[in-house]
Amino acid sequence: MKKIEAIIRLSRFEAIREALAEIDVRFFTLSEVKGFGLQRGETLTYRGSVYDADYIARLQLDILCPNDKVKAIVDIIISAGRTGNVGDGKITVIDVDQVVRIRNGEADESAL
Amino acid sequence: MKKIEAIIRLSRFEAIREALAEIDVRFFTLSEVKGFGLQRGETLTYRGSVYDADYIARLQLDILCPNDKVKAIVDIIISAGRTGNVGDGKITVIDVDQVVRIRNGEADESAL
Amino acid sequence: MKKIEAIIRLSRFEAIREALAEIDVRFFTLSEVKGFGLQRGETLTYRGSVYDADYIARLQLDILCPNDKVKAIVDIIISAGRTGNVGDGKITVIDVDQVVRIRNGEADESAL
Amino acid sequence: MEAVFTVNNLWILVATVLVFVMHLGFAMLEAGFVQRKNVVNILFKNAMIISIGLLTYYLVGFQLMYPSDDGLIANILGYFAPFDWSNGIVDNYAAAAEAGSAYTGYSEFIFQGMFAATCATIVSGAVAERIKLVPFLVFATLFVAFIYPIIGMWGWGGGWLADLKFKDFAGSSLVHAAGGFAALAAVLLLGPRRGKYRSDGGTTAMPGHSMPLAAMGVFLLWFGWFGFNGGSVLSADPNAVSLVFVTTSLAAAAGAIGAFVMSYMLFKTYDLSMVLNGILGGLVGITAAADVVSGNAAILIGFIAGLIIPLSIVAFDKYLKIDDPVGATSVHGVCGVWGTLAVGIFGQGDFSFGTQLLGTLAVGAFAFTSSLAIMGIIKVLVGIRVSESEEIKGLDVGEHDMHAYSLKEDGVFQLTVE
Amino acid sequence: MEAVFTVNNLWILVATVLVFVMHLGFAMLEAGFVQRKNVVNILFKNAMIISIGLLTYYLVGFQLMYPSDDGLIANILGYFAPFDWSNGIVDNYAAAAEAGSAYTGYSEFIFQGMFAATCATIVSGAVAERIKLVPFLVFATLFVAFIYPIIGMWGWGGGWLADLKFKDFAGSSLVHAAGGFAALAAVLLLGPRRGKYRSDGGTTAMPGHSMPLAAMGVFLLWFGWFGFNGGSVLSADPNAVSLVFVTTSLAAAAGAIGAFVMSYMLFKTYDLSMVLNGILGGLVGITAAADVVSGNAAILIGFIAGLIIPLSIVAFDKYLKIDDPVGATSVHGVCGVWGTLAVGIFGQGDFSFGTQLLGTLAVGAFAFTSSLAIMGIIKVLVGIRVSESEEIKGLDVGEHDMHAYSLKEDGVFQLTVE
Amino acid sequence: MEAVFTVNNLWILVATVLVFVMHLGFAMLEAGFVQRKNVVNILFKNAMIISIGLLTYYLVGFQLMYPSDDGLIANILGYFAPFDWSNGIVDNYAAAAEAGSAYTGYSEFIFQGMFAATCATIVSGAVAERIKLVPFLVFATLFVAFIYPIIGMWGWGGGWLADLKFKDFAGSSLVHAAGGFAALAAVLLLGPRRGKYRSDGGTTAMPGHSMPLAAMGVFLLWFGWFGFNGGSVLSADPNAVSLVFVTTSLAAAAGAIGAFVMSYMLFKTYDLSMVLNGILGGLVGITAAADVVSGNAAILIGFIAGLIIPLSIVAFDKYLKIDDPVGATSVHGVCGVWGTLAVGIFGQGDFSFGTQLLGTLAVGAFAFTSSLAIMGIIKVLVGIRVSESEEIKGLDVGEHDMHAYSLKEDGVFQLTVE
Ligand SMILES: Nc1ncnc2c1ncn2[C@@H]1O[C@H](COP(=O)(O)OP(=O)(O)O)[C@@H](O)[C@H]1O
Ligand SMILES: Nc1ncnc2c1ncn2[C@@H]1O[C@H](COP(=O)(O)OP(=O)(O)O)[C@@H](O)[C@H]1O
Ligand SMILES: Nc1ncnc2c1ncn2[C@@H]1O[C@H](COP(=O)(O)OP(=O)(O)O)[C@@H](O)[C@H]1O
Repeated sequence: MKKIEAIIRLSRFEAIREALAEIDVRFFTLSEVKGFGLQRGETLTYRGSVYDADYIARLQLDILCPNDKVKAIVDIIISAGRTGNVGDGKITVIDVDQVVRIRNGEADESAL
Repeated sequence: MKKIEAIIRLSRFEAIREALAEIDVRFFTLSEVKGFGLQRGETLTYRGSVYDADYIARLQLDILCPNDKVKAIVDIIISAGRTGNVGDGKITVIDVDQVVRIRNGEADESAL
Repeated sequence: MKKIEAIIRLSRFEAIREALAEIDVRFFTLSEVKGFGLQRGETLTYRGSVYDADYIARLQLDILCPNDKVKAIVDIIISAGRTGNVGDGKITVIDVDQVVRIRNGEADESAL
Repeated sequence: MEAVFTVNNLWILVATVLVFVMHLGFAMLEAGFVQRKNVVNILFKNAMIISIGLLTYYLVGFQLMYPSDDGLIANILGYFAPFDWSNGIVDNYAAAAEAGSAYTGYSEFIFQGMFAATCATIVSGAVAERIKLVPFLVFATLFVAFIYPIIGMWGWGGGWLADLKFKDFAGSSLVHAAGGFAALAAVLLLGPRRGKYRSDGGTTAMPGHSMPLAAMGVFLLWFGWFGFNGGSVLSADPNAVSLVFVTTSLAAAAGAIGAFVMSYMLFKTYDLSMVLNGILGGLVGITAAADVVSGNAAILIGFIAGLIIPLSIVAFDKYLKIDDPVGATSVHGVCGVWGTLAVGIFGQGDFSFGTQLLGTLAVGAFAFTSSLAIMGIIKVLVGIRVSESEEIKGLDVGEHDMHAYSLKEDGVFQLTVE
Repeated sequence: MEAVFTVNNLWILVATVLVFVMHLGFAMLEAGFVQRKNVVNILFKNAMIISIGLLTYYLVGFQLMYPSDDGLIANILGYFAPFDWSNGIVDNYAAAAEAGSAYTGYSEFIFQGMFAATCATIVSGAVAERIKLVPFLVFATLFVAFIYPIIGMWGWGGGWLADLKFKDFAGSSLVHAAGGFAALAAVLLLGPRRGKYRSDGGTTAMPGHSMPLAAMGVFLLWFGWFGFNGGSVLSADPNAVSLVFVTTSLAAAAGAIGAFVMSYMLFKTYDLSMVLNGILGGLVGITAAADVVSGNAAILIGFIAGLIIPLSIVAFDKYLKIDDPVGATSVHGVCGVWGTLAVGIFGQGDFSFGTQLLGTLAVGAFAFTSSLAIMGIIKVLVGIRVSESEEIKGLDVGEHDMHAYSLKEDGVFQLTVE
Repeated sequence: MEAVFTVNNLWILVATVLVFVMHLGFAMLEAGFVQRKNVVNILFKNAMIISIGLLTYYLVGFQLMYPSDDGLIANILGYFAPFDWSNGIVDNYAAAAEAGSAYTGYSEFIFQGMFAATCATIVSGAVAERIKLVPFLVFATLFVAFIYPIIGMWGWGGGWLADLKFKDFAGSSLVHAAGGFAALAAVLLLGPRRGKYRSDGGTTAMPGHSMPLAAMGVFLLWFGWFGFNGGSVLSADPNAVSLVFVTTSLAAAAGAIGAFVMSYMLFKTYDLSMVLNGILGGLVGITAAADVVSGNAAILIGFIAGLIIPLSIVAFDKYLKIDDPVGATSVHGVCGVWGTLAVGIFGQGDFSFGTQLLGTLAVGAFAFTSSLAIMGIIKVLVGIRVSESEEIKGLDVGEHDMHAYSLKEDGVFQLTVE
C-alpha cells in the first residue's frame, strides 16, 4: 500500500475531488497547510509597514491506496489540479507498512 | 523506527490519550484534519440553500516509536478509539529512516 | 528522495527559514500542529476551574529533498532550531517513492 | 407644565431604548461565554426572547402586572387581557403633569415591556448549551405571560409587597432574583452539560469561546443599566435621576474591584470573566437601593456584590455541582437577594430588613417553584434536553443546521464536528 | 415655551445619535454576512459611506431635498447649493416654539444627514464581495447628492408626492425602498458572485463568516430605529413618540415571529439569518405607518413582513438568480413597498391605497432607473467589478492589502489565500 | 423654569451615558488592534480603568479639579477630598435655573467622572502587549487621581489657563493631548514590543487581530463623542448643542477623507486602520473648537487632522521608532495639539493663537513629565515590563491564565502557544 500526499491549490480542490470520485476514490483526509515555493504570497500593508505574506494557503490531500491504483490517482490529480501557473503543487508517494481500520481492526487492503 | 499516523474521532481523543499513557506512550504530535470517508457530514442550510458539509473534523495523531512497540500502540488505539460506528478512522504505519532530537542532536531510538 | 518532517518551536521558525535559505532550501510546506512531549503546556484557569493546556503549539516543516541534501538540512535545523530547553522538537526522515510536480508532470528530482 | 410632562416622558422613552440595549448586552455576553458550537443557538434564543417577550407582554403580561381595578382576586392574581390601546394616550399634557403623571400609557407599556423581556433573558444563559429550542421558547413565553407579571404586580402593581412597604427600586428582586431563581429551577431540571462533572469528582473547565464578545456584553449591560435604574425613577426628576446614575455607576465600578480582589485571592490570577461578572453583580446589587443610598454606601454594596461573585460562582459550579455557563444564578439570583437586603441595611428611609428578607424570599420561592412546575411539565410532555449526540456536535448544527463562524469559502469545503 | 422648544430639539438630537448607530448596525450586519476574505472591504465601505454621505449631504443634498423656494423647477428638481449655515440658528426659542417650530436648522440638517447616509449604506451590502471600491464610492456619492434628495423632496420637501397626500412617515419608500431598488439595479449590472450559480443549475450556499456580528448588527439597527422612527415625529410630542415606539417595537418583534414561522415551513430548520432579516423586515414594514396604526395593526404589518422575508429572499436568490449576500433587496425593497401599501390598508386616517401604490412605484422606479444609469455609466467608463482572481483571493487582500483577522503573530508567519 | 432645568440636566445625563459608551469603544478598538494573544489583557485593563477611574475621581479627583475655594494654593494645586455628597442636590430647580445653573451636582460629578476615566484609557492602548498589569493599574489610578484633575482644573476649574482665556471646549488638550502625551511618556519608558524593530533597521508589521472589533470601536467612539462634545455645552441649549453635533460629525467625516487621501498617497492602498484613525483624529481635532466654528471650518479642521494621522503614525512608528500599537500618540496627542491650535486659526471669537499654543504645550509638557515621573518611579520600584518569555507567549496566558478565544471544546484539547 501507498500513501499519496498531494499539496494542491484551494481553488482546484473541487475539481480534483470530482475527478477522483470518477475513478471511485472517495475516501481521503485533508489538511490545511501553508506552502512556500516558487509562487510568492501577497504583499500586505499594515499601518504603513509593508510585509510579505510569504506563505500560501494550500490543501494537503492524503490518500491511502493499494499499489496498483497509485498511477491512476496521480494522473487524475495532475490533470484536475493543473492551472499551468507556478504554484500548482506537488504529489508525493510514500510506502506504507500497514493500514488498520479502527472500527473493526481489519488490516491492509481490506481496511481501505 | 516507525511513524504511526492515526486518524481518530475528536470525541475519542481523551480515551486514547489515557490508554496510551498506560503503556507509557506520552509523546506525540496532533493535527486537526478533515476526513472524507463512509461517514458523511451534516446537512447544513444557509438562507434556504441546503448543502452538505462533506467533511468531518478528525484528529491525526502522529507517534514515533521503536519497531517493537508498534503492535501494542496500534492495539491500544483500536480498543480505545472504537465506537463501532462508521467513521472511527484508520491507523497507518510508515517506516522512518531517522529521527533526531533538535535539543541535543540525539538520534534514533534515544531521540524518542 | 526523502521527506524531512521537522516539528519545531514557533519562535525558531524565522531563524530556521533563514538558515535553510542560506543552503538554498527555499521550498517547503508548513502545518500547524500541537505537540505533546516532555515540555508541558500552560496551566489555565476559567471561572475557578484550573486545567492544563497539555498541548503546545508547534510548526511542522515538511521538506522534500534529494538524498544527498538530507544531512545538511538536518544539521541546519538542529543548529538554528535549538534553544537547549526541553521542547525543541524532533526531525524525522522518511523515504519517498516518487515526487511529481502538478504543474507539468515532471517527476522526482526535477520536481523539487 | 406641558414641557415638564414632555421631558419626563422623553426620559422614559430614552430609558426604554437603553433597556432595549441590554438585550444586545445579554446576547453578546451569553454568546461569548458558550462554546463555539452553540453560538447560533444562543443568539437565536436571544433574538426570539425579546420578540416573544414584547408580544406576550402586550397580549397578557402588562394588564396582569398593572391590574386596573383592585378587588381581592385582582390584587393577588391580576387579570388576563391585552394592553388597552385607548389607555395609551394622554389628552392634556399640562393637566396630566399637574396631576403628577409623568408619561403616556404607551411609554409605560414599552418601558415595562423591555423589563419583562429582560427577566426571561436571564434564564437563557444559565440553560445554554443543552436545552431544546422550542421547549425553552414555550417556557419563556409562559414566564413573561404569567410568572414575571405576577411577581411584578406584588411589588409594583399595588400588590401585597407594595402594601408591606417592601422596597425594590428597579428590581433587584422583582426582576433579577426572579430571573435568577427561575434559572436555578431550570438548571436543576436540566442537569449539567455533558462532561462537566467527571467521574473522578473533578470539574471540567468549559471556557467560553470569545472574551471580546463577553466583555462587550458587560459594557452594553452597564450602558443599558443607566436606563434600567435611571428610568425607574419614572420621571426625569433631576436630583433623583442623577443620584441614581451616580450610585449605579459607583456600585458597578466597586463590583469590578470586589471581584478583582476576591478572584485573585481564590485563584491567584486576574480572571477577566470574574471581573465582568463582578460589574454585573454590582449593578444587580445596587438596583433595589439606587435611589436611597449615598455614594459611599453604593460603593460598599457594589464591592460586597463583587466579593460575592467569585465565591458564589465557585460554590455553585464546584461544590453544589449546578452547571450555569454564564453565572446567572450568582449574578442575578444571589446578588439580587443581596441588593434587596442591602436596602434594609444602607437605605436612608423607613425600610425594614425583615420585610426586605421576606420579600426577596417570597419572590425567589415563587419564581423557583412556578418555574420548576412549568419546566417540569414541559419536561414530562416533550423533554427539555437535546440528545447526547446533538450536545456533542453542538446545538448550532443540531437545531439550526448552521455554523456561527462559517468555514466555507467559495464552496471550497465545509467542516463538521464529528 | 423655551423649555418646550429645548426638549423637542433635544429629542431630535438624541434621535440623530440613534440613527447614527444604525451605521454601525449596518457595518456589523454586512460584515457578518460576507465571507471572511471580504470583511475589511465591507468595513471600509461602511466607514466611508457615513463620511462621504454626511459631507455630500452638507454640500449638495440638503438644499436639494428641502428647497427654500417653491417655483416650478425647484418643485421638481430642487436646486444645488451647500447647507446654508446661517439658517442653522434659531433666534428666539419661545417665539419659534409658539410658531410651531421644534428644532434648530442645525438639528434638522444633522438628523436628515444621518438618514441620507443610511440610504446609501443599504446598497453596499447587496453588492458586497465583488464590487470595485472606488467606483462604488463614486456611486454612493452621487446617490446621496442627487437620487436620495430628489426622492426625499418628492415626499418630504413639499414635492408632488406630498401634494398628493402620499403618506410615508419615516421612509419605508423614501429611504428603504429607494435603497432597495437602487441595490437591485446595482446587483443586476454587477452579476452574481463567482460560483454562486453553478452550471448544473444549483445555487451554492455562501455562508456569512460571523453570526455574532450579524446578530449584533440587527440589534443595533433595532436600537437605532427608535431614533429613525421616533425622531421622525419631528418633535418630542409624548403621545406621538411613545406611540411610535410601541408600534415600531411590536412590528419588529412580530417580524421575527413571521420569519421564524415561514422559514421553518420552507426549510424545516430554525434559520437565524432569516429571523434576523425578519426583524429588519418588520422594522422597514412599520416605518411608513408607525404613527397612524394601532398595536394590533403594527403586529400584523410586522408579521406579514416577517413572512415575506424568507419567501422573497429565496425567490431572489434561487429563482430570479439575483445574488444579494445580505438580503437588502428583500428587506428594504420588498418590505419597503409592503410597508408603504400597509398605510393604505391599516392606516387610521385619510389614506388612499392607490396613492400609496403610485408613490412607492414611482420611488422604486426612479431609484432603480437612475441608479441603473449612474452605475451603468461607471461600468462603461471604468468597470465596476473586481477581476476574477481578485474575487477568488478576496477583496481584503485585493483592494486593501490586509486581512480582517490577522494570522500573523510576532512576525512568525502570515497566510495568503491562493 | 423647572422644565428648563430638567431638560438641561437630562441632556447632561444622556451625554454621560454616551461618554460611558466611549469606554466600550476604546476597549473594542484596542482589542482589535492588538495581537490575539494579548486580547484578554487589554479587555481586562479597560474594564478596570473605567471602574478605578470612577472610584478614584469620586474619592480624590473631582474636588481637586473643581476646588470650591480659590485661594492661591487651591488655584494651582486644588485640594484633596472626596466628592461632597451634600453638594449633589439642587433644592429648587426653578430658582437654580433662574440663577443660570443647568444640572445637579450629581450630574456634574458623573459627567466629569466619565471624562476622567476616558483620559486614562488613552494610555492603555499605547502601552498594550507588554506592560505589566498591576503597575499599569497603579499608574492609571494616580493619573486619574492627580494628573488629569490638575490639568482639568487649569482650564476648566478656574485655574491659570482659564484666566488666560485659553479655549478648549471639550478637551482637545485637557483630555486628549493630556492622554496622548502621558502615553508617549509611558511608551518611552517601556520600549517597543519585542521584534518590532529589527536589527536590520526594518520595522516589523504587527497587525491587529480583528478589524471588525477595531471598526466597531471607532463607530462607538464617534457615537459617544456626541455626548463628549454635545454634553460639554453643559446645557441643552438648542443652538449650541445642535451646532456642536454638526461640527463634530463633519469633522469626523472629513477626517476619514483626509486619512483616505493621505494613506493612499503614502501606501498606494486603502488602509482601513488609517481611515479609522482618521475619523478619531477628526473627532479629537474638532473637540477644542466645536462650538465656535462654522461647518466649513469644521470640515477643514477634520480634514487636516485626517491628513496628519498617517504621516504622524508613520513618523512615530518608522522614524522615531516609538512603538504605539493603536496610534494613541498620533490620534490624541498630535491631533489634540492641532485641535487646540485650530481654535486660534478658525475660532469665531476672541481667541489667541499664542495662548492656545502656550496652553497645549503646558498641558502636554505637564502630562508628559508627570507621567514620566510616576511611571519612572514604578519602573524603578517594581518594573513595568513583562518578561520576554511572557511577551512571547502573550499576556493573556502570562497574566490571566486564559485565552481570548478558547480552543477547548468539550474537554477535547487546549492549545498553548510555545
Ligand atoms: N521541496 C519541497 N518540499 C516540500 N514542499 C514543497 C517543496 N517544493 C514545493 N513544495 C510545495 O508545493 C507548493 C507549490 O510549489 P511551487 O514551487 O510554488 O510551484 P510548482 O510546484 O508549480 O513549481 C509549495 O507552496 C509548497 O507547499
Ligand atoms: N483511503 C483513505 N485515505 C486516507 N484517509 C482515509 C481513507 N479512508 C478513510 N480515511 C480517513 O478515515 C476516516 C474514517 O473513515 P470512514 O470510511 O468514514 O470510516 P471507517 O474507517 O470506520 O470505515 C475518514 O474520515 C478519513 O479521514
Ligand atoms: N514520540 C513522539 N512522536 C511524535 N512526536 C513527538 C514524539 N516525541 C516528541 N514529539 C514532538 O516533539 C515535541 C518536542 O518534544 P519534547 O519531548 O517536549 O522535547 P524534546 O524534543 O526537547 O525532548 C513534542 O511537543 C511533540 O510534538
